[in-house]
Amino acid sequence: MRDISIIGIGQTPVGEHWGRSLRHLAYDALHLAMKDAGTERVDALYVGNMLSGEISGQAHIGPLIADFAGLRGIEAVKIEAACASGAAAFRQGVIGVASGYQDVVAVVGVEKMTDDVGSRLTAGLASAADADYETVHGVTFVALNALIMQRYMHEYGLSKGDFANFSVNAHANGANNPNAMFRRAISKETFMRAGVVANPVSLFDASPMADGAAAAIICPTRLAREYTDKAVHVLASAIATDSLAVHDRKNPLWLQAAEDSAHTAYRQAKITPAELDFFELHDAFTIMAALSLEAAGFAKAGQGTRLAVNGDIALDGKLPIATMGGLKARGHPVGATGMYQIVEAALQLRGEAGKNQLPHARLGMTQNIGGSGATIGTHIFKSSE
Amino acid sequence: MRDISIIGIGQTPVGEHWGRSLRHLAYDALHLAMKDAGTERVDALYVGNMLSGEISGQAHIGPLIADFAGLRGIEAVKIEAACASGAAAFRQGVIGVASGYQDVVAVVGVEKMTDDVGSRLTAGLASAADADYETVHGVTFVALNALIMQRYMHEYGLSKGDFANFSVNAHANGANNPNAMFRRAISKETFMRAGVVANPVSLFDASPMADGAAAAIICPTRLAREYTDKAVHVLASAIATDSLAVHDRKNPLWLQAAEDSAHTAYRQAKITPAELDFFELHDAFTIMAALSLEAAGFAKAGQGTRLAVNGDIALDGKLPIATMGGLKARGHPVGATGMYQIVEAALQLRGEAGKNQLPHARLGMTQNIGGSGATIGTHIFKSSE
Amino acid sequence: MTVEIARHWRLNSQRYSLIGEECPACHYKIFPPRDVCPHCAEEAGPEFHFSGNGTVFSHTTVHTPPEGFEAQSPYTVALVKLDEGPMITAQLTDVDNGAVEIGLPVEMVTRKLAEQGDEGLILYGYKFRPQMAMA
Amino acid sequence: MTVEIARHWRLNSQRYSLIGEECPACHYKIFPPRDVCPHCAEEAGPEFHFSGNGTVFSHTTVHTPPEGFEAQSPYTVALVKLDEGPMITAQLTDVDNGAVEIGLPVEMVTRKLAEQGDEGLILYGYKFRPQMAMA
Ligand SMILES: [Zn+2]
Ligand SMILES: [Zn+2]
Repeated sequence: MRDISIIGIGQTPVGEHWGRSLRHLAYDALHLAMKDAGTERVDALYVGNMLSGEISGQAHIGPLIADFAGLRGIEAVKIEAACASGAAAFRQGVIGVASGYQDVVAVVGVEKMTDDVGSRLTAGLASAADADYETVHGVTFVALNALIMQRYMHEYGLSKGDFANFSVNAHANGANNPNAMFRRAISKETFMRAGVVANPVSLFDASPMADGAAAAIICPTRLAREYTDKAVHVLASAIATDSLAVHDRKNPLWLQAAEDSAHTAYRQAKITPAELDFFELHDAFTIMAALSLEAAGFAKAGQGTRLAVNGDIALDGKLPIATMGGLKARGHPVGATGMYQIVEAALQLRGEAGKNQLPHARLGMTQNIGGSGATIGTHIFKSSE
Repeated sequence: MRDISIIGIGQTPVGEHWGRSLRHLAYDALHLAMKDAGTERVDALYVGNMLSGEISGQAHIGPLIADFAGLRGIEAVKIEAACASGAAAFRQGVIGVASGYQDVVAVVGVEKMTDDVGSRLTAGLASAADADYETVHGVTFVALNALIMQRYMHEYGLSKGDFANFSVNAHANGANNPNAMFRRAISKETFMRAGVVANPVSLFDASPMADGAAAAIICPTRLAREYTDKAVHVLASAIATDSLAVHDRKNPLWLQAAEDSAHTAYRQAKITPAELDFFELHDAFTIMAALSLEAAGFAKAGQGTRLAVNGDIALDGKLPIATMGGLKARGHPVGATGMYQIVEAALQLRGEAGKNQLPHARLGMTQNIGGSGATIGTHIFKSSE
Repeated sequence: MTVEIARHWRLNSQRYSLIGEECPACHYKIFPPRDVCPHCAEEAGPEFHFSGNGTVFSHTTVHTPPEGFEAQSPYTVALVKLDEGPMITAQLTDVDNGAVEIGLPVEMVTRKLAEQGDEGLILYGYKFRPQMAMA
Repeated sequence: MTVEIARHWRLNSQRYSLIGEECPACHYKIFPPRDVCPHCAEEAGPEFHFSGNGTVFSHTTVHTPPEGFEAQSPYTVALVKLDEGPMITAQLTDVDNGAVEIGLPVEMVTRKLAEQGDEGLILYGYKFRPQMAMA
């Protein structure tokens, strides 16, 4: 199997881009990534996206985006895995280069959320869950996370405040990210005062949905030097799944697909979790941050929030997370989120994370969760030095 | 790059499966394919599907189908490329095995069409075209093909009857396929009398939409012998794209992505078109059959219908097409169609095509078209002997 | 119209009376019905009728409903652990949203689930209410 | 409601007056506007206003319309080759469906395109009609 490196990255600010359609946003990110890599051609394009059909009435966006980006004719396809579409598309890009069929590959995650009304968007997001046995009962994406969080707090005797630092940390980091949707730090008091969305999930437990696109160009490591001297190496790429419905899981409070994909990734990268310098996890909700930390091996079951409470997750902590704001502050453009995580990890490993630059960033991990945990993609990256 | 073979195939009859949902249909095909391969485990699942979100309110069907088929936890993802989703999913499966990340891979194409009303289905299908510049003008999937056919007939001085044999041949072959939707031969007179759907497209120019699922299990050729003595070898796998909108094409009467993917495939397989024993092409409309034959190198521009008129496309002709009924008679379950073509090619190469068995079937090609030609996937297969 | 209803019609037996399966191999009780037992991956077995009794494993209240559920909002949804084993997702009914607690014994009833689409399709199916104290 | 309209509002200048671009490198006239010239892959250039005149490259009549177009059915759609070069897809109007022929000179007019969704959103934009014989 060929070693693979990231040679270019690009992203649009996350937010409400009223004047830019899906194809424009994807182009913006791709254009920046290709310029960053110094290439005008790629062999293939993988597009991560969840809702283009439901929200914009537009399927078949592989060729649409390829053509719009000046790449008419190349192999191009859409990958969908709900909120994990970004990581799933990157994974296919990695496989494509590893196979030898493709050398230089572009991956873009894009989501255009503001093209439809709220209740239809809520219904679209809920289509990540089981339509016949979850969605039909009026369960929303928020509600599924609330059901998990409610039981988790009950089981482990936790209170609202135990989750505060996930949110406070994300907003502190987002304040310094020019591409973040929310760029203002919040206090623990603000977190505690926030209105309830679906008990026990309050406004500051949940991440905001918005438009966005992020892209990366990858190629075999032995070719990377021709393009850049700041290549980021892909040490591991893994996806695992679980039952779609939360009620079907062996243990609804454990992200089995996170454990499985993380352990596969550790094995591929030949590292232990303790060696990681930072972890871009999927804090769509604070409960997901806690469960990710546990499943990836950083805390025992029920103890994920302790890393937040004791400050381990801060930029100067033992395991910084959400270093550019995470889903909570950078924003969560569903099918693009996984690619934002990867672009942000690359920024840290290239030493280009600005005010949020970690002093020691050599090994970083990203983890992207689809739905409430049915698809989870984990990638590990290493800096050039 | 590793050589790859098909070790198992399965399909459900194409039709209106009122009692079976999307997950059931996918299971039916997968179950048959895994039994045929004699395996209970696979490393990954690729699902080709276009409209699950729009029609059934169900995104995220990779893990849903994996779990429902008894494969909970494996890597599983959905691939979407409109009507070419089947070939696109197979292509990702081939890349997955070629990469070395995966050994035994399942690919299933599935579409559940009868879960929504007609006008919404028509709108869903139209989402394969450009939403902002085609669909918004009331253009349907049928209309796009009609626009191409109208100009084609004008340009090359053809009449309705020149296309008849595509339909007559498909229905004759479908009559002997137990999985075909239409199992009755038609005469040229029936074709000529059929009502117009969108001029010049009449009822027998167009293929019927319905529910269906077809699956294949693939693995490295060197492992294939452990599973079966009737492996079918994948000699070539290629996808190319074109502009999404027909009006943006350099020549709206030429399938550039068919030419590009076919030529890449010939190069990979190291064969010339003349060596092919049969060609499972994408006769969603008779005009698409003509354009495919031209772009794949079997006829000059404007002369594709001659192969139909002179009988070359019949089972005993020089280049049999639609040997099990094609999209016209077997039916066109959009995202599943590409996998039906591949399963049918495998049946011919295994000598299991029943009454439609070609006496000499050693090399076969499949070609799957997304939308009106924006994504086209071409695969070439070889029998074991 | 008939066409759209098929998607729901096919689930009527499950939705109206909690009919699942019992795995012939491992005797795990399965709901919703599947073709393959999620426990032991054997082909799933004969019908099994659930009692409809269970307890609340978790719950929350939805204030921002998806399309089709606007009329009922706010409503409480729960993960209900059925007495026979499996867990299912459903709405709670005949109970004050604030009075629901983890561990609450509940029983199945049939209610209107949603009104969907321009055609005004109305869906019925299982919800759960607090178990009546039997005399 | 405002939200849904954004998808169409952003296309107003193209839909109401056929505003595209001219590529600064190869001078190809581009419609609809793009970020990159489809001809030479250079970044696309300044605005270009099309005359709205063209000829019918191909046409067909839709009898089975998608959601939102039921009221207009049957209607004729065409590929129109604009005088300045590019081809576009549009409906024909003010003409008998049966009277349309390839090569017919047409000119752009603004008409209602569709009524969409429960909110009754009405879309306007370009259609084409036979060119009036000028005196
Ligand atoms: Zn069992
Ligand atoms: Zn140009």
